[in-house]
Amino acid sequence: MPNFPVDEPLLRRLAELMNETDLAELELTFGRRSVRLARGVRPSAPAPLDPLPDPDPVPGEPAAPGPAPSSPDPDRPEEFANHLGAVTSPMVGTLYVAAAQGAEPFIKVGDEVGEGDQLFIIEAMKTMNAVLAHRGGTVAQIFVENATPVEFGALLAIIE
Amino acid sequence: MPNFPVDEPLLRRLAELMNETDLAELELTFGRRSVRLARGVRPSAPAPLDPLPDPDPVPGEPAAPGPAPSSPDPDRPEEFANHLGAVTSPMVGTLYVAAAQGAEPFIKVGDEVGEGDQLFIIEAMKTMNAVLAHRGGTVAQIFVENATPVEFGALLAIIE
Amino acid sequence: MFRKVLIANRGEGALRVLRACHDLEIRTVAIHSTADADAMHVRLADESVCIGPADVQSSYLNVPAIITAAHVSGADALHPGYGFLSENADFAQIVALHDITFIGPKAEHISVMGDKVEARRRMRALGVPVVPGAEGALSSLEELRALAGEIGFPLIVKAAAGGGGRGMKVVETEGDLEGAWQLARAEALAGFGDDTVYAERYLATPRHVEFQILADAHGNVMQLGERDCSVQRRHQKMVEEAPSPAIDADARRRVGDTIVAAVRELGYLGLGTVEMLYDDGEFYFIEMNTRLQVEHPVTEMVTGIDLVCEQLRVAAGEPVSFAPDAFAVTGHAIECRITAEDPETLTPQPGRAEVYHAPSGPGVRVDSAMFGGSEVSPHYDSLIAKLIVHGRDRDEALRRLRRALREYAIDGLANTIPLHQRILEHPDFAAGEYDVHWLERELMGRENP
Amino acid sequence: MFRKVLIANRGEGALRVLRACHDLEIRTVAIHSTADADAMHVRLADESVCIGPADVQSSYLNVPAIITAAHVSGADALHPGYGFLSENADFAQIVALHDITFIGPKAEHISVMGDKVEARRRMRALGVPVVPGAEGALSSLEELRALAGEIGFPLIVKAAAGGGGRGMKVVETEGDLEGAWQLARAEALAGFGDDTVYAERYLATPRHVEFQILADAHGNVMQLGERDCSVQRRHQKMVEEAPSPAIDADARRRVGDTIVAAVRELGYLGLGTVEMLYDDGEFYFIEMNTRLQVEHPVTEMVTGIDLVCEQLRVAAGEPVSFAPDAFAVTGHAIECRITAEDPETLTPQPGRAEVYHAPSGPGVRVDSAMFGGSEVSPHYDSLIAKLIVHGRDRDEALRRLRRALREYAIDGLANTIPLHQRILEHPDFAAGEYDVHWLERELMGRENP
Repeated sequence: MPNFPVDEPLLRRLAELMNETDLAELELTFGRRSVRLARGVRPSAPAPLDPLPDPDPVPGEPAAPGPAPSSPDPDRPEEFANHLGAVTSPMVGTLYVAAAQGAEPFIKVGDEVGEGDQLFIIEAMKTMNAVLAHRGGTVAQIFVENATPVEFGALLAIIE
Repeated sequence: MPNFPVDEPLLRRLAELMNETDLAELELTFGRRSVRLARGVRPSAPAPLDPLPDPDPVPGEPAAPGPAPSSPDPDRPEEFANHLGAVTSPMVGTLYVAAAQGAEPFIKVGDEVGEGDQLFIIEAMKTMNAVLAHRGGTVAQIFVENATPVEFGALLAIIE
Repeated sequence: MFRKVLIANRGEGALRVLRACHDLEIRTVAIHSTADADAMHVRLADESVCIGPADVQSSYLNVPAIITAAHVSGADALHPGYGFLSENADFAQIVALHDITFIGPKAEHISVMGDKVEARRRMRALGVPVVPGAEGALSSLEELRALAGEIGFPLIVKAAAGGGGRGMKVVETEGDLEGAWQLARAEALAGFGDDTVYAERYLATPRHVEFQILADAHGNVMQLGERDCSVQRRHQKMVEEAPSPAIDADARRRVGDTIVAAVRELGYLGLGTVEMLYDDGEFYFIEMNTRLQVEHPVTEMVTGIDLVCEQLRVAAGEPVSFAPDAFAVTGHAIECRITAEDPETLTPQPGRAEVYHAPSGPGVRVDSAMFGGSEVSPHYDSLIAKLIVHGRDRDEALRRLRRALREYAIDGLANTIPLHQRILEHPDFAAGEYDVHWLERELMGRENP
Repeated sequence: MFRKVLIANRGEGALRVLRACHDLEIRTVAIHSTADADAMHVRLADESVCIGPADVQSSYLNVPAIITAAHVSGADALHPGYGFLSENADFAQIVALHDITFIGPKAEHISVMGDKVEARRRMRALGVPVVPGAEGALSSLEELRALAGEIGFPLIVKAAAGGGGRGMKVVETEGDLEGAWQLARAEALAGFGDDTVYAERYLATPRHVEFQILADAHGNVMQLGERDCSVQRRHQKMVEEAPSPAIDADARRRVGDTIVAAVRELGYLGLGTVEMLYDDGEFYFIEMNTRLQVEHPVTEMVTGIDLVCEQLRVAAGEPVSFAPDAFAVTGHAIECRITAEDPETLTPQPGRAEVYHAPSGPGVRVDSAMFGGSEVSPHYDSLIAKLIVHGRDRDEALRRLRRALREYAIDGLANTIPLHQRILEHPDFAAGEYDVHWLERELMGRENP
């Protein structure tokens, strides 16, 4: 599997270690992998805890020292997988964006949706399964097209 | 995907070492692995460099926690391998501590030696090879016994 | 031949099927749970589909998800591997209903052989010797008492739907009958949702000897020799070998012919294994497994036949790739199942293999999905690898196996290699003198079940 | 049999010998440089001795250190593996002088066969056909001209002490003779410290076919079939197979009998390989290698004989473990040498294998010292693994090999698997139609040497 193996617990552990030991920077390289973490340096001892470095850095790139990306790249849906507003597929199947061929899609980008609103249909074993919004908000991104297969856990949309 | 093989105890040890010695940055490279640590710089005088802890920890064993070994364990001669005063075997062979059976050993712990003084004999292929002191100082430790085999690179003694 | 096979399994079993498919230039689809996203079977397949979360009910046993994965990937056949859904007749039927070829026997044979009482009845009717006992399920304690009068003690009460030792009770005397009856039924109900039990004569020191069956749709029905799987703990096989050190050419041919005749009469198709107990010169049918067997490699090593490729050929309607009378058993093969378990207590110990180096060299084969840095997950079974050796004779195989066990480097993961080494070093094993209770009696410090 | 063998080698070659020793319950001593302290051959040996720093002159070619290591460890025999000191007659003699058995042929045979001119003379005298050419070293350009008048063009000028393609010049016309003479001698001097050259007829599209010899001290002298090693680049073998797809049973027996008679007459002991060119139905002796050959596993796969175990038996004065007339070649085997080299340019690319998963399954063997996280060091050769497959016929072997190459997972290390895949997919290779120039001509975009 070619994706970047981001180990969030590890990053958290390293960040904690840096706080405990009062390190400002930490950089590790193992062959082609590397990770670099930096904390804001405090001039003296007990300081309030800094925000953790980006706990889920951009896949495909070494962990960025800066803040978490606030404007994610729409071509890289995997960046959103742990986003609070991520809608993921509850099953493997064929996804439909509308109730019938030619009908209006349930949602489009910019729509306001309420918790429990229908977003998609997934067909599996000849049964049609509704995918509902797990929270209300604005549809920020849709990552799937009509009548295409989706895996379990696939990212379908973002509700912000 | 194998995890990033982070040796947390080692990082803690290095961080502690940096704090104790008030280092601002520390960078180590072992082949394709490297680690770099930086601390927020404090307004204090630079301290002398301690000898590094074992810079090439045994793979498969976690690095020992705790501070850098300032009083090395005599049962772990490998801890001294990179000590500046380490006398290592230049060849595989049988080591003798004296010029002849029953004679006085060339050195014993506490002796003062000068650079070029004879410390041991190593027999290989029926030839007798002298092991000489690479620097002057006090014999702090002797790790080998008479008439025993030694490998290339084996730690024989420490001159401090 | 098939164009694309979905492999409804994981781990080394999935890899085994994948290898056969790729040997025959068939494309493969792996399915996996979220926990197996980085597993070797996923990496090596042509395509993969994530079908559910880590727990097996939601993924590897999730029939709708598996069928849907086959559909969305366009697979024209499905191989169930072993374990999971491989002996589920309903699943085989559902697969077929979706116009996907189920690579395995006909659903009716999975169904018949899945019912241990019915299997015994059918095989007996077909002339295969069975352990003296109840012809069918026992409906009352009185029936059990009557049977005990016929066949005597010791006898064993077993769950009809059972397997793996659960729901089995040995009864030594008349006085223990009632307790055993109640306990066996309760365990059967708890374990399999069905309290049907039957009973038969209990053989004290039998060997487990099983025959590999292969039948195609062109009239070829054959047995490819036997495997001796008597080294067991709690009915879990630990070491298997072929040929059995205990039976001779005459006994082998005699029972083999009987089995082939029965399987032919049954109209069986594909791979199957007829498990027998061998005691005091006699064979007794126990059950028939209607799938590829975990220990199939020992048969492959002594015959040179790739059983999974043959299984694919048969399922595609082709004849087997060799003349049934041209195959020969050459040399001797032994397999050790190495698991991530404490070698003393056999409790599973999931974890990560920091360093992993499998043995190799002449006559050594390792079937495994492990690699350095990979994990044995607590969600699934604890098999690390099957280590199989082949030698010109049993002595050469034993030497190679001892060497290979010693050569296995697995750092960071408790495993059963030390137990296998104790088995291999034991003079009884070296002499080939062991029965199904031997391991527990001699090495595990545990009384007979 | 020996009590303890020192293995004077590293990497997969050392592992191969270690496996044979452990199969025969002989203790092993590994030697290693400081760069190899964590290598698998060190880990798996019973004992190990660090003999020097990384560079080979100070470690694996350091004769005093190796002899001393054998002494301090109490080894009673020494196996040189292949490469390093395995064909050094002086080393063999020094080992013997220290009362340690050198596991290899007599020093006199290493010496004779190490001199290519003398080897050719001896074999010709023993009735083995050689390529028409100079009977001995050429002392002047005039001698070369006279020889050219006899054998015609094209001809090839070669270093007597040579090997691996260095010091070899093909001459197409009279006018190129003088330039080739000078260049060949200069390269011979630079490469081997000896400017002695000889010349012979140049065969344009020969195959490299070599015969495996095994002789014991009990009068058994045999050849265990041939290997076709024609897929070469710059005289480095890339793929080897047994049997050769180009020769028939009659040709095989005829030349085999001639070779056995010659080797018997020579009084040769142990393993050896007689390398021949095969062109237009005729065999011509090239050289004899007086050691275990890198590609020996293909012979092991088709004969079921462990060649290294036999080598140990012979060196210990025992007879071979099988009746010379009872062995048979069964099926077909092919080996790919996978190296850490750029698959286009074949320049070495040392590095670390972050993930390493070798193929397995029926008929697949991998000889390698690699594991996940281990390194290919710039100090030593770039061999990652030898992948060997066996099938019931050449087609089955080819399918398994294609599958196994695809299944190999090596992350972080450039390697030659893509080149091997191109070889395997080429219709000429599939048809068995290739000669020693085929690889460079068809796949490497390079003219003949």
